Amino acid sequence: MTEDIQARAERLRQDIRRFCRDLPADLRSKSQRHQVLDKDDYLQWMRLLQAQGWAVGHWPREHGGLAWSPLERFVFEDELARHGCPWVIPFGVKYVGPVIYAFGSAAQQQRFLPKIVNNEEFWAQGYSEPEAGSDLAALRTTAVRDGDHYIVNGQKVWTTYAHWADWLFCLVRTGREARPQDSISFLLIDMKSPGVTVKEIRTMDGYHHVNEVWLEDVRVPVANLVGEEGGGWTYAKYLLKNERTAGASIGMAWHALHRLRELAQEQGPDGGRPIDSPLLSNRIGSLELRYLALEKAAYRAVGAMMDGTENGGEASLIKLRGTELYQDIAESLVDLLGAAGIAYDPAALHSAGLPPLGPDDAGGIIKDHFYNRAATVFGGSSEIQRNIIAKAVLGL
Amino acid sequence: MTEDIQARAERLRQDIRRFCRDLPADLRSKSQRHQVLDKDDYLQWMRLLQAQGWAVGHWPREHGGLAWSPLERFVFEDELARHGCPWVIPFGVKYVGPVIYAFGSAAQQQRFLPKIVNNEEFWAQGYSEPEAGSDLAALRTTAVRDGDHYIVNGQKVWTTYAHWADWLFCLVRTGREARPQDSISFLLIDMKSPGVTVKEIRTMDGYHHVNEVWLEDVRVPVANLVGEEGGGWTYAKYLLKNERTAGASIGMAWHALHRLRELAQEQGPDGGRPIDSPLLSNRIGSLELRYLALEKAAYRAVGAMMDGTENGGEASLIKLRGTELYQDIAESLVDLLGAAGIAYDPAALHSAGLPPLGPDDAGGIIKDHFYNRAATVFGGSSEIQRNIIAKAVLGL
Amino acid sequence: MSTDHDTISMLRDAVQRYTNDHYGFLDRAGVLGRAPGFSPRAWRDYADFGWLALRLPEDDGGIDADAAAIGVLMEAAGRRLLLEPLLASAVLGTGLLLRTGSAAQRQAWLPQLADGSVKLAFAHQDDANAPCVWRDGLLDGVKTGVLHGDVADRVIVAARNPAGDAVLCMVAAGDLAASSYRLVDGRGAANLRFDGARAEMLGQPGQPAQDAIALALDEAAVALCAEAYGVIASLVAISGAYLKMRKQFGKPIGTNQALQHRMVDMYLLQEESRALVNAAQQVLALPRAERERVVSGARAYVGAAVRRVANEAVQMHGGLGITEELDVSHYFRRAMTIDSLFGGRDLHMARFTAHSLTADQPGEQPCVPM
Amino acid sequence: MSTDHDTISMLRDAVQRYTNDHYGFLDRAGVLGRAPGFSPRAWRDYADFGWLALRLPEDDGGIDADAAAIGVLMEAAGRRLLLEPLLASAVLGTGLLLRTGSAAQRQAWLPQLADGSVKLAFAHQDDANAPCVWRDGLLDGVKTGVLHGDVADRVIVAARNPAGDAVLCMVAAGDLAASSYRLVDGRGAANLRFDGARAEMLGQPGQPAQDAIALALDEAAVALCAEAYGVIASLVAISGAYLKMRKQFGKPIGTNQALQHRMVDMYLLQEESRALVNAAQQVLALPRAERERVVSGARAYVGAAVRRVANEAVQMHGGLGITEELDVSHYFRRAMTIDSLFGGRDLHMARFTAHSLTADQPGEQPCVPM
Repeated sequence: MTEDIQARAERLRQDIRRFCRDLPADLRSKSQRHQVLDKDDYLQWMRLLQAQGWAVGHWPREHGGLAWSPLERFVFEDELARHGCPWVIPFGVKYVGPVIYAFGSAAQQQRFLPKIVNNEEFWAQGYSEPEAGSDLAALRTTAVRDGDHYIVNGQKVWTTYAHWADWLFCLVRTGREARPQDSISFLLIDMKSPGVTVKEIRTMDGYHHVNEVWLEDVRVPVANLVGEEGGGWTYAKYLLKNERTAGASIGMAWHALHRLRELAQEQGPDGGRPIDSPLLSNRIGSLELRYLALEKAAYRAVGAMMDGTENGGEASLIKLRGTELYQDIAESLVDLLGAAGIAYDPAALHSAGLPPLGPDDAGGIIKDHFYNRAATVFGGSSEIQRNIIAKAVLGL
Repeated sequence: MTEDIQARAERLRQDIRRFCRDLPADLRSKSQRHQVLDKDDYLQWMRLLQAQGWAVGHWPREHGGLAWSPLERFVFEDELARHGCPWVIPFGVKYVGPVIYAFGSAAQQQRFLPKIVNNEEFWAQGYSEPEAGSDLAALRTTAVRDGDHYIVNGQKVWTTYAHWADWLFCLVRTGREARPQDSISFLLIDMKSPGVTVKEIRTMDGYHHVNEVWLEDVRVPVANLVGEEGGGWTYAKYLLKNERTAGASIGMAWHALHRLRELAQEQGPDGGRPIDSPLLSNRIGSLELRYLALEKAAYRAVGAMMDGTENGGEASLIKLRGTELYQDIAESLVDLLGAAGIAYDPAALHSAGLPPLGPDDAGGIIKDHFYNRAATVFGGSSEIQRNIIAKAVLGL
Repeated sequence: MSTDHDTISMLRDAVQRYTNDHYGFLDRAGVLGRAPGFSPRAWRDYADFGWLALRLPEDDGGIDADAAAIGVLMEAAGRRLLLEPLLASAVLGTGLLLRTGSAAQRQAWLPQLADGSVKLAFAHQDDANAPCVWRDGLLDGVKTGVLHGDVADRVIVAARNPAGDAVLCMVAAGDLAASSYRLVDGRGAANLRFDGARAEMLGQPGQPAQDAIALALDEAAVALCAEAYGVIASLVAISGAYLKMRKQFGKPIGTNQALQHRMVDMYLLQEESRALVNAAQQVLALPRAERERVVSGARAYVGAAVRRVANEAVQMHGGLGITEELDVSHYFRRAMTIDSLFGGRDLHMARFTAHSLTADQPGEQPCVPM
Repeated sequence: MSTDHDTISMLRDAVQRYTNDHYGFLDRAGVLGRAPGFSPRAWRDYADFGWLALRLPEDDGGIDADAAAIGVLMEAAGRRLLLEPLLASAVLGTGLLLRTGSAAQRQAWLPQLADGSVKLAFAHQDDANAPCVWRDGLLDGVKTGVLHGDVADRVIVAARNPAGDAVLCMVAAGDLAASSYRLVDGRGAANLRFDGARAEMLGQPGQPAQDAIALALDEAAVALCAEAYGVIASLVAISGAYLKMRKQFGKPIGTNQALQHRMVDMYLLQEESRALVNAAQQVLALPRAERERVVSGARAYVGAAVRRVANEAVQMHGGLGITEELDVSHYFRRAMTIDSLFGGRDLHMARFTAHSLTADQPGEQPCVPM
């Protein structure tokens, strides 16, 4: 890794810090308290990033990006998350955009990329199905050719923010090849098409993040097929590779650890501070040490990606350690809240009201604790990540 | 469980306590310091137990036992181990004896049982082979009929105290049935037979506990076949069932925990006591809590055995938790010894000399830490125990 | 006095039958989150079956139930995630009234507790800025996090008199200001404010009240252990069934050895928890030091176990595990409240650690601990 | 000044080639447990290759090696379980002499350190009953657990002068009484008694000596981390190969998913350890507080990791794992000494915990930490 690349990444980090200091007050307050953000909040947020050019900073310049190195991309995600910023919704800028500029037709690139760059269209991801979670190759949604259209039938599940989406990128089965992977294709589906139904799945934090998407005789123009019929598996793998750096999980862990220590240092009504308990102090220290190990390993992994010395396990390592650490920090935060850690008012999180007990962000902390149990499942479960390392790296 | 049985078990425990107070000084001192015992020490120990009738207390009265309930048997093993007593060598009294009185011929019972009861013959167990560890059914040692004899060829491994043994009970293959289990037979082999070679395996504590036993054209009288040809698998399973209660692992854990707390309460040269460190205190407390959970669960398991409400997982539960807890206590003890926990003099353990650093039992503590790493392997590894519960209890 | 085996067995059958038939996950979903946050019909049924009177002496229509009998009810509360104020009213409130109430107070309230027409709650957690002080029959101060304080008809409050002695007193719901909310598991709770509220004293101030409070909190801990065991047993059963049913890569996910071994670890925690629950139930009548060691040990171990089992169960169910629609997420949330209510796990671990199990010589240890 | 990449790369190749060819497990077995407890031939070879002079300035025939270069040697010590006094003499002793010795002392000893004719040890652990006191060139007291104190030609001793200031001094082996023994990993150690032993002072008493000692102990911690990483990397490789080779129930045991996932956890620890070793090597020149946080963090994490990996490796090898004949048990014992020498894990964990990682606002954190 050259010093030049490092210097650029450092400059980016400084820029992000300034940017975070200057966030609009309402967005800042909501995200600091882990309130629930609605679609307008997210659109505002994505437009702020876009104004800096950052939302697609990792894209090539010819498509409007800044041609970031993996290191800059990592720093970008890490630093935003450290400040407790909202999620950088990835479906357009991180997932489907790169697939379109890498494999889409010129017409598709012209039609879709500018609206992703400018946040004019909201995307969702149609991958998982009820019977095809970790084994995507088992997916059953079919797309049958009928003249200039495909007729799509099937059901997707865990579709984040499908209820806000204008478009769905979707893996479908277009044939019956011997290897199930070989008959998967990558389709772009207009969510306003007749036959598309979005059904809410409420999660245990009491909110509506994810959905079922039912596709019943949905007519999709053949022009919305990305690349070749049967090429979907290749594009999906490209997408996953592109998803890799996952700096956000590290930044999120830092943010939560910071809050944990802050809360532990607050004086209680009896004058004592929780941190003065050697056991709690050791618990926090142990989490901080896991953080340190993760951070150092993650930068090594990014370095390997840039040097081309990857062994294929880097992304899994970061995801495993990052998500498991974050969950443990979240559990510690809830425990530290004591009675306030089991008092929950979802409505207050929507209306920016106060939680029934504890500090202003108590409700947000509990919400994150709930929803982030999914972090070790979504995007390839911890079990799958371990299988990947066992096979790809250890040859077992 | 009736109150009568409980009362008998309580009386037995009191008797054992008196017995332990009155142990001969040399044996007491050696075992308190976890010195290495040689064959004469063990013979002396087994004879002391025999004088009480306890070594075969679990045998039926007609063969010289006391017809103990599972509870008494458990209490016997637990209480001896609590006092740090030597190992009750199980190969004769616990393993082969019951097989002989349950399945052996009258002649075999007359020939072998009295010498087991009176500790006149030392037994070893020929089960494991280099290619048949946890999967005994894969064993390769063959016994081919030749007139009134079997000709035995093969190799056994991990044979504890084979170098002291007069007799070996041995699983051998006597045919080629479709199910490999169906051609296994149970043979009694005189260790003085030509063709029997014992080869030492030194373990990482620096001692000689276990051996390889090579069997080359060993002639074994057919009269030494226990039960039927091909019945060995049944007898082996009976033996394992008979081996079940495993109270010793719980008593050993108690003994080590007691020593751990004692050491932690000793004043150091700077006047401080290790136990005053909240982290160490919590570490010990956590081990004590695991002990409490194990003890309560073990008594429930013994109760289930006596009520006939076993689910088949009880023995595995006790072995898993007991051995893993003991290993963690042993590691804590070594850690607590600090610099003395890595200073090791195996010769001193033989000669009853002092360890190079630390308290008198420092060397013994380190030795036990080493050798007890085998506790989660020998007698069915922890992995096998978890497989058993997964299958027998959880139906997975 | 211990409840006999047959009584417990019959109670267990009855509780299981009723909750299986009338407290399925969908029945419960219909109750959850709507006022009053529990099922008044189930509450009446519990009263009709005599479950709210379990602790009462036989003369008052009860069976003088011991902790094991109460545990049957609490285990069912964990297995089926019952929302009714069993712990707050039938266990804690009733127990405090029985142990500290005057004859007149017992006569006044026991029948109404037995028939379910009065529900109690126990307020023990002071707001540090407004500790509760009882003076001449009037109570001032604030209590936080009162389980079922939102629906209790009367609240038993741990307070101090002007001399600083501990007192127990009882306040009618109409005489206090309640700020109600839901716990993460959907049950109701409230912060309570007393502004010169009429409060009748229960029992004697000073050490007697302190002892009664300590015992009540230990009873709560033991009851929570039984409830936790119910949650664990349900999650082990549900997860085991899911591993057999759910297929991935062409075979049930339960054929994956890594998941099998983790299921085994959950099962081991279940078995240990059950044994510890039984042990803790048997020490409630012992002197405080002996009682606390086993109760706090059980509470610390079982509290950690139920959290761990809940984490694993959610993980094994994949995306489904975090949905509101599936029971697993509700058990997860119940595990959080169990591990936190009436004094969290750290407190009990510290109390257990302070009592050494192994300080004595072997010869001084109790004999067969069954 | 940091050693350049090519130099480190060449050193790594040379060390790997030599230890592969001349320090196999059987070669080592021939040395182990016999006097002098290490291989004098290997020691001469190290000297010939210049490895004992790595830390020396270029003018003295060295390469002024930084911690990363030293780490190459220490990692090999872990990978091949080298028995020679590399850490005691070539790293610690040489470092202390370089940093605190007078020109005359350096001139006297550096050539003999470089050619291997003098081996040093560092005695820092007082016997509390007989602390070491230096007075007018003579030393009294006892030091315990001195790594390679059995074979050192000279021992550098941390002592106090009569004013109570820290001092560093050097004693010849002939002027002290050594009681030698083996550590669990087979390396030699000794308790040392000084009875008015002639002892020449190194450097300045007081804060300078204290700083030199603290830095030396941090250097030892970092060197041990590199050694631990070598042990971990070897055990991961050995265990992975065994899982592929060993068959049970008709298939390699490495096809069992539970073992696969445990191997993955070992691998994760390996990767994190490597990253922490690198990080710790880069902070040795920083001010003490910053240095200690990362060094102690790395030492605590890697110490726990090497113990855990060793436990798992032994378990995965079944009965073989605890035999003297198999290398795995030797790695297990080395893991114990690594985790204990020069201040155990608890000490470092406490030191790390005392330095918060997250107390600052994000904007005050260092930037890209590479």
